[in-house]
Amino acid sequence: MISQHLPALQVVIPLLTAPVCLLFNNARLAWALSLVANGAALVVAALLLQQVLTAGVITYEMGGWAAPWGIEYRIDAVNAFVLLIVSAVGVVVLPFAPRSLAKEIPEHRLNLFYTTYLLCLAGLLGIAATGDAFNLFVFLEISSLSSYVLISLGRDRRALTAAFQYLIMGTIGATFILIGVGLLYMMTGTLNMADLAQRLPVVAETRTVAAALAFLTVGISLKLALFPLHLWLPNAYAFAPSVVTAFIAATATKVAVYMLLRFLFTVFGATLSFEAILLPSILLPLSLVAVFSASIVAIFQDNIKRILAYSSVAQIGYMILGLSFASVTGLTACILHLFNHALMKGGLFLALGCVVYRLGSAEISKLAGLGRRMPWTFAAIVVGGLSLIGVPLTVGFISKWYLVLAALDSGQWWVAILILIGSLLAVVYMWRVVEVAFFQPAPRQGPRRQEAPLSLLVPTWVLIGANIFFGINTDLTVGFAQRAALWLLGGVS
Amino acid sequence: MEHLIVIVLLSFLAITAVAVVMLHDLFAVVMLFGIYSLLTAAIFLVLDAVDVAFTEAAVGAGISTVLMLATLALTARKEKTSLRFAPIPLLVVTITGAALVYGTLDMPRYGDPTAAIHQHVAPDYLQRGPRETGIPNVVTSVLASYRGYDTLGEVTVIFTAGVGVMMLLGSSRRGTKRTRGKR
Amino acid sequence: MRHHFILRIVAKLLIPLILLFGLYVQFHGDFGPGGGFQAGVIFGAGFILYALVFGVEKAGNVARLTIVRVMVAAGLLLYGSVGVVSLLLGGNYLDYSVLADDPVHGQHLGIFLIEVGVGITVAAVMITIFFTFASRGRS
Amino acid sequence: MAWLGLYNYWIVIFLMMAGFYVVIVRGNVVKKIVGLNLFQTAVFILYISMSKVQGGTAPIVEPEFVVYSNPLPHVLILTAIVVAVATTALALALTVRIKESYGTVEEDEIHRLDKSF
Repeated sequence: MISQHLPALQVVIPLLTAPVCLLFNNARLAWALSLVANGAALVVAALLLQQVLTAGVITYEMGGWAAPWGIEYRIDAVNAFVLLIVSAVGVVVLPFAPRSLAKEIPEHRLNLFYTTYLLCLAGLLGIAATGDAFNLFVFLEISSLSSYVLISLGRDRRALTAAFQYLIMGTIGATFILIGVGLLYMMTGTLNMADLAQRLPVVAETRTVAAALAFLTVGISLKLALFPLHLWLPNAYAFAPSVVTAFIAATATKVAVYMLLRFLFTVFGATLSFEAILLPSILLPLSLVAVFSASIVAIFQDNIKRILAYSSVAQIGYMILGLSFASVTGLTACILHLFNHALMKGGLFLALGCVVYRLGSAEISKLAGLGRRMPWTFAAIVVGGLSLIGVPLTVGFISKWYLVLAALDSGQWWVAILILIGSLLAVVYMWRVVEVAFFQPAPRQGPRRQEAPLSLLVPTWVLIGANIFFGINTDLTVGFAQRAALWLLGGVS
Repeated sequence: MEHLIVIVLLSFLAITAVAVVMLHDLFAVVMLFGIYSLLTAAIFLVLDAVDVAFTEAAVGAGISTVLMLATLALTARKEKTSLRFAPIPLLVVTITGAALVYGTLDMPRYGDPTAAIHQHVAPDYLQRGPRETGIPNVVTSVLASYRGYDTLGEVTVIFTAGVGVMMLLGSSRRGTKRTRGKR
Repeated sequence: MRHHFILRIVAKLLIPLILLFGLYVQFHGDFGPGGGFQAGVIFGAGFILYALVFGVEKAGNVARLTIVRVMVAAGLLLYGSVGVVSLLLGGNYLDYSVLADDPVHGQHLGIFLIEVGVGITVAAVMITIFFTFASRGRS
Repeated sequence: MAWLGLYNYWIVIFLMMAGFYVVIVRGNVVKKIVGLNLFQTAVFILYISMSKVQGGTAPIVEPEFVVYSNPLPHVLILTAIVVAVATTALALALTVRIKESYGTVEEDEIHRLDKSF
């Protein structure tokens, strides 16, 4: 009986645990409840993925109303994978939270923090699971509002302005998505994505549908921080509490990439004529500019959190690059990088959380000589950095490999060369961190720094270890990504 | 006739919007926003959206305006920056607006009963709604039952806002509130 | 505010009417415009008016913040648990038809319950937000 | 006559863009929030405009009426209004906090304070 209700449980469990957390005015209890709910979501996601792989698409009618009238959850190879990524990152990051938050948030607000965290998780899962365009907007707003709050909790007052800026940009993005959905509804009379995909070809040539595509793409690009709409991201990542940065960096932009994939390929279908213009002549150049400009800006930052934030903008560029090829290899690269980048940035931001826990800041100048004092933390940063660069035996290499293959497949060898040059830029900005930490002497005076506590190191190394594990055992992830890519290109259209 | 009323109301809205852009007295801006919401509610009423009109009047002209006034009391009443020519935002706005106008060209005309949205899904709500839920107000039956899951999301959004405001502005020393007397 | 006699008397007369109207809107949504959300806002507005006329401090005694906080969670939980109950009774999530023997009755019951949930959370959140803003300036 | 059927939409687009302009031009934080509301409210009018059917009435089914306006956009906009007020409340709460820690709500001044930090 339970197995048939898994799609609903996936979202409802964290969503309803949130108010329960609010009721109990106890931080430890709220934390334990969140961990249980998040763990349950992970189990559900794993079961769903297994069901999808054996039985194909799962649909679930909310309220028992059939699809175009009611809201439908539709789980296929693509979003089953995304659901798994989001809930798995949550489960790893949560054990990191109590120790790290103790220094960042006053004790009596902690249960509110976990409430908000669960809402954010439920929102992200809801975006990924839903098959209804308007329901997507609602859950997008749940996840966005809660992440504005989470970001504003950073200790620096700039966290407030960062959150405000994100709120403005995010709401503009959501409103653009609302306009796009409205225009689509106007032309077809339906909000269900599968139904839209069937009805759109009839009106595909109208200017209204073209405008809808434009507004949806711009709105989602704001959410996923695609260059030049990325301005909210660096400050938001830099000033949020460590756990929040790790969680949001590893999940929120990934879910936004998923939204773009869903709208472009499932709803509009890769065959529509105007996409032929949008993908290669707008998204491809933008993604390359994102890779280069963000990587170069990253080199000149003085705060490692900001370095990694700009690096995220660059990595999002790689994902969109894979997407813009609209080929099986390209989409495989995009989806693989979605997963791999969640591992890299999740791990790296947690490692930075360890640094901030001991130092109170992430200024690069304060790291001198710390490599010896905090060997495990900095080993994690080195491994994560290697993965970010794309060195063999790490996950970063796998996604770059497929990306280069996709570029060569499409006959654009110059793009392949640019990808390799982009990786060299990553070497430069990661080297700055390593150089200061390992090759500069520690300051004579000042307190002697210790290694971070085990409760912070273990979650960090789980994610960093996954970088190596999935870098060597590639069959599993590449298999999923390929299936998802095939599904997106041929499943519905 | 209806159409004429809508056009007149929309023109009032446009004037209000321009005034909001130009004015620097934030108190006046917030008050104009309240008027803007009321006018919008009137338009919704003429366009047969009674539930939406009700909500817009209560929320836009009511809650939002009160909250904005409360914020003004805690911050500042005047905008300091002088109005200046900002080319890039103007360009962005012009392009966005042009894209939307371009999009309108193939839209079904206003009030056209043969438009796609009046043919698919919605007529079934009107037909089945009262029969299947026993509720004559179709907006209520769609909101609470057919798309009840959206409404769960909506309540969650409000809940999130409540928790967020508690988190941002809640008193930092809990429990001391009650004992502290009036200043 | 202490000397605004007329204001206070008018408010005293008005507030019960506002709350009554809120209840009417809450339960009349089936037939006319209205429903949980609008009712919640009106109900919240009643308390806000009380706070404006009689002072936030005094209003705090009427609507204790801890209770309001419980209400914030309770409304959402009520809504969510209607769905859970329909799961347990063998329907899909939020399928009200299984709540009673007759599907139409079930729908009626389900819609009634979730509208109450919406009303509780919305009213409680409105009160919370207003009170947090209002007490901010004085602390 | 064909263009008259689009005239509504064009005014609505003008309203949207007026709000959008206030949001993206650098200035006072509270005014930006008002702009955001103008923008969103205009989008609501877009939705409700498309739901109107000539000669229709409010979608409350009664025996004496035959033609009703489309209820679905109404439902969507009810949800969207709630989302908008939730966003506004959060934005205003952030504004109060910004005022408390920066002493100003003008973006220019906040920017200057952050630079000198």
